[in-house]
Amino acid sequence: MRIRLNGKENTLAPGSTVADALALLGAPESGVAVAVDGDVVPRSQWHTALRDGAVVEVLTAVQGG
Amino acid sequence: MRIRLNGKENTLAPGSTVADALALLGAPESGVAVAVDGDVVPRSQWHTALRDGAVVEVLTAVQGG
Amino acid sequence: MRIRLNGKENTLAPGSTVADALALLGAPESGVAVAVDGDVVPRSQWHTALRDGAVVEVLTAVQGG
Amino acid sequence: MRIRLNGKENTLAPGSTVADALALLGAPESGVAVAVDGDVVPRSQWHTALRDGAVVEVLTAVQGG
Amino acid sequence: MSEDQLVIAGREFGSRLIMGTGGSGNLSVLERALVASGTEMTTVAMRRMDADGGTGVLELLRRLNIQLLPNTAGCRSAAEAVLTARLAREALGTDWVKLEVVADEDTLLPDPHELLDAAETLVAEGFSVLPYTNDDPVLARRLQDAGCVAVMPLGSPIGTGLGIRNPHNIELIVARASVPVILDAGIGTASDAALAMELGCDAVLLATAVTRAHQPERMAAAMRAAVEGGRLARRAGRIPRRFWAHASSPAREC
Amino acid sequence: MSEDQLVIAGREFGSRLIMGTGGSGNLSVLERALVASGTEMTTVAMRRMDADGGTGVLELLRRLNIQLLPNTAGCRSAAEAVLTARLAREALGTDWVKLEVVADEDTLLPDPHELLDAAETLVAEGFSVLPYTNDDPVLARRLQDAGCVAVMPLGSPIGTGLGIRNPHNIELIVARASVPVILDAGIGTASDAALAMELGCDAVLLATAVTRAHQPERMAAAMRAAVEGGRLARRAGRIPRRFWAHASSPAREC
Amino acid sequence: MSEDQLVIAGREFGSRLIMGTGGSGNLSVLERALVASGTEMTTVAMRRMDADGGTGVLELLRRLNIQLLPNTAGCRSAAEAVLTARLAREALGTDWVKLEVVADEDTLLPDPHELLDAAETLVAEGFSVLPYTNDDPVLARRLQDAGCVAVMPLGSPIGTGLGIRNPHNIELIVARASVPVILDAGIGTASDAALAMELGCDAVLLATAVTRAHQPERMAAAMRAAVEGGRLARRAGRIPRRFWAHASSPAREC
Amino acid sequence: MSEDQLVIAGREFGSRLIMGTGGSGNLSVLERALVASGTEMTTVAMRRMDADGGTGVLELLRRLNIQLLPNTAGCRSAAEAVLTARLAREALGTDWVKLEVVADEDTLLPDPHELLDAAETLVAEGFSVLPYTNDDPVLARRLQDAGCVAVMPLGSPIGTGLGIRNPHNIELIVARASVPVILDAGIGTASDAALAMELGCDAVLLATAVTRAHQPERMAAAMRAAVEGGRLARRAGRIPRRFWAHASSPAREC
Repeated sequence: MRIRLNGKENTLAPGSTVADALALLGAPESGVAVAVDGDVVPRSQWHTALRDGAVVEVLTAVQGG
Repeated sequence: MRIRLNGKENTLAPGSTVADALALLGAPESGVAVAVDGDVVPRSQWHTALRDGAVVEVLTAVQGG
Repeated sequence: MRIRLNGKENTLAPGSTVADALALLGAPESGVAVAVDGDVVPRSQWHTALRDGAVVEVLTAVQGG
Repeated sequence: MRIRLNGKENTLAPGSTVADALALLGAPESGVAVAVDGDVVPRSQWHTALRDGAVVEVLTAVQGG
Repeated sequence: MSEDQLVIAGREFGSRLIMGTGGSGNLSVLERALVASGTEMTTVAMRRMDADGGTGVLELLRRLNIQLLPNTAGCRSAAEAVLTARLAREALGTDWVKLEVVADEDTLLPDPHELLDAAETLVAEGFSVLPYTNDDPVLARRLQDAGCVAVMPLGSPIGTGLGIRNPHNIELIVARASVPVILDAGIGTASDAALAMELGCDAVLLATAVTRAHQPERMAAAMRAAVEGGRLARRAGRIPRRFWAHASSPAREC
Repeated sequence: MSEDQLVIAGREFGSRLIMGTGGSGNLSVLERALVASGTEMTTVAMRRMDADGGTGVLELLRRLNIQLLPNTAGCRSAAEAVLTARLAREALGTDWVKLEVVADEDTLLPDPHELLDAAETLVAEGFSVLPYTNDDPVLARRLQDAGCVAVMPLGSPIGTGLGIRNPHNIELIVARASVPVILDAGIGTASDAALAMELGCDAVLLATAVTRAHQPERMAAAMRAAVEGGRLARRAGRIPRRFWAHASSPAREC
Repeated sequence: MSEDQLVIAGREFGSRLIMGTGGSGNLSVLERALVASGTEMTTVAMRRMDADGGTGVLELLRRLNIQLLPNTAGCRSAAEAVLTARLAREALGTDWVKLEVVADEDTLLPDPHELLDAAETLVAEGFSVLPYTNDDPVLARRLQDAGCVAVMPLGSPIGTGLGIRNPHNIELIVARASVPVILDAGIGTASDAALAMELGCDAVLLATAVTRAHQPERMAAAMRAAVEGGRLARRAGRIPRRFWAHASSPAREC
Repeated sequence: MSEDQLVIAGREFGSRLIMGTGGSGNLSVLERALVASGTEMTTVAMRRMDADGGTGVLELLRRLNIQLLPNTAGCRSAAEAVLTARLAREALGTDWVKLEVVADEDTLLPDPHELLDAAETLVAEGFSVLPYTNDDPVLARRLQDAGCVAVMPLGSPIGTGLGIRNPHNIELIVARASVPVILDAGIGTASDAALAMELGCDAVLLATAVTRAHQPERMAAAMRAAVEGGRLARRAGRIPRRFWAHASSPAREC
């Protein structure tokens, strides 16, 4: 299936989860958060499957004023 | 009947109109406007009767910055 | 004889006067003043002869703040 | 003899010295300076006799900006 | 300066000083001050008619042929301000309004939310809205986008006489304005008014700086001259600021 | 305001703006600016006559009937300034002089010692001395005590356009002045000129703020209006400054 | 000054300087600056994780044991800001947020309506909201009333280094504040930071004034000292301003 | 900051804050303030010894090991100041002197002529002269050329607390100084002291801003921190001022 991950198209195996998307980015254990289709997905829900065409944003902290 | 006219209680003959209330204040022909129960009553409607207990505000222009 | 007139060397006939120096510059009748060797020479004295080597400054008014 | 010491008239024995005047004020050994008739008298000259009518100023340091 | 008219909502004004009527204790003093100011438009407030029949300020302004700009002074909510504007239109036959919605009595500063809300409502009802606003360039822009015919940022709070506390904000407002910018409130003296115009404002609105001055008529003349001077200076293009001196007379040879 | 004449050395002036001639590249532009400024007196510098015969500025000023105020611009010592003043008197038939003795070219600031020295000499010779000075209240007082007919403190260094850098000093000078105080140098724009008058100065002297503006004639009109406005404001008595707001409309009852 | 702790939302801070991490091109330079500043809390922004895996700033801040204050920089609407705050809480495990909702890129000034809207939502969700606001005393009060744990008015727009353009507004905000007032944005140099504290602010937040200075570490130390100095001066009670001089040495008798 | 010593007449100072002893009513309060200020040199005045035997200030300063800088406060002529300096040297065994020659009691401003005259005499007699001067860049240069070991321009008149009225003049003095520039007089609060250092002054001298503050010891600490902060900021190199905003966080992608 296809998702949009941080603005880029990606193909994942059917049934892939939020965690799989994070793995694709090599996201660390901590310091990141995920929004799927505009809603925050808490860490406790990262095992949930993504829908085909999901828009996934993975954010972390960077320098900022 | 009784109305509240510019904050003061007044007694008018039953069936009195906006114009009667204005007369009570000795309001001039021009330069004034009337609100009854919070809505503007255009000059063309001054002949309409007031309900008992109506709140009538008659405003005019004064010095102001 | 030689004089220094507004910073330039000039040769005049012996016995030349302040007025002669002014003529050399084509100075107008009015609006000018003369200093010879650092002292003002009033108009009434313009007929006096210059010494050889005299330093003559002829000034006028120009735009200035 | 009489001297004017820091603005006040004082009587001293004839032949009194600057040091005597200082003693009169109970001036300390250090931190003071003396002017007699408007001139500084260095410590080394405090043994010199005062003239009758001398004006003696004894100054010290005080708080100041 | 017929070539330098101020145009608000399609109406031309020869004078860039708008003097309000507030703060004057005496109509004849007010009349002389208004005349001396050269103002072509002035503010009035809407208040309850007294049984004794009002203040006579309307008669005065009609006689002087000065356009009325009713305000909504004292209103604390959009609803109050909208009703007051409607009453003013009914009473005075003008759809121009100086929109004021203040947040509290201590500062008399506008409530940004209520002000914008009222502006949108009144614009939709066909009013020509001139909002009294703070000096926030964002709010000024929102008001402009809402269809206000001018924006009227303060120099400092009403009646403080502190002049223009933040020239940078006024410059930011002017830099992005598509409607006339009228400096309203805070003017204390003539140089404040001149500065407002030099910063690029199109006009100055003031009242108590004149009406509460020791000599109102003279101060009105002062403000008139200062606004003209500031406007001319803005148009004339000032010299640059320099750190070191720069002579105005030619060098001396001797 | 015929009742508000400026009087210097017994001579009356209707205009409190003194515009100098320095900095203008073009006599016809200068003429229009001088006329627009309304000035009744103007400065000129004394320089060597060229063989080609001068600048024509004298003819212009005679035609405009503007009083001459020769300056000693560029002089670096009392001796130079005194000689220049004497030559000016001889050439122009006036014993009025704007006394300038500058210390260096970078700041064109006056040399206090040489300035006071030259002032004393020229006063003794019967000149009416108008010294260009810094904003030191002590030097201003010394010049006044020396018999100068006015004192002319700077707002900021010549040609910088930085306006009045130290209003407190100008107020101190005004507070103790027994002769007219003329703000000279540093004016950049109209509000600077208005402020000078509000601080209590009796007049403003400027040149390049007008002559080097993009539009000299218009800036001259701006300065004229600003000086009038500032003077009127000073006389009218401004409102006090307040920390909290103060309403200009009556309280709202409903 | 253990007796002069800053308390925000019940948390105590020994340092009244909050230094952000923005604008530094180099983590080791940033580290030295943060240490020199003495800050106990710092801002971070939330951005998309790169495949290469982030910036390392989190590791640095954990090592320095500095509390994180995630911001919502770049958000243009309440919705964006609220989502960003939720993601920050999820990612960083803090419910503190520096709330920014800007209206445009030219001024980076807050949008008053969106800002207040977002503040209300986040407070309702249990966030400790520290809003970056303009210097409007009314908006500051609305944010305080909405339950923000501090208000953070600007001195001047972000990154301008113009200091505190309107001290009067800051004083008005302080006079009516029931939560800490943190001067945020516009600080250019040390005296700006000292002035903020003298006006009554409880703390100063800055970033690029340090990170973009020629020597960030030294400027961080400068800001730390200035904030301490300004705070001490506010508490110590300054001498009154006088028009005339007042001697500091006793009168001389001779 | 051992790498940033202040050097006056070959003597090194670790502190750039010079706190005078004037204005304190109480020696123990003065002692705490002097200690808190970190000053390494302080001013004293010379006055007639009372029969009761002096003020004890000398014992205090010896105990604190603070260098004495006797002043000539109250002197109105070069002659008075020179005699006072000689007496101070005799009494205190130092050839350093803070030279003050004031023109009048209302402003306590220096008399330029008498000041320069006294400076020349005392330099010739081997004194290390630190003159209290006005902010005239020309006089500052003359004093420097006369051999003074520092120049000490005022920010505003003694005891006014008006801060630095004319930063432009201080910048001009600094730009041309070959000896240390010490801002003396007028400081009211910490930000004034920080600004002095940012303008390029080498040190700050103050007395009553601390001694007459409500809490002298705390204000002394404030001034110490502010002087350090201002100095560090000057050396660190501030960010430029901008008209438009400049973001401190990276652009937001989503």
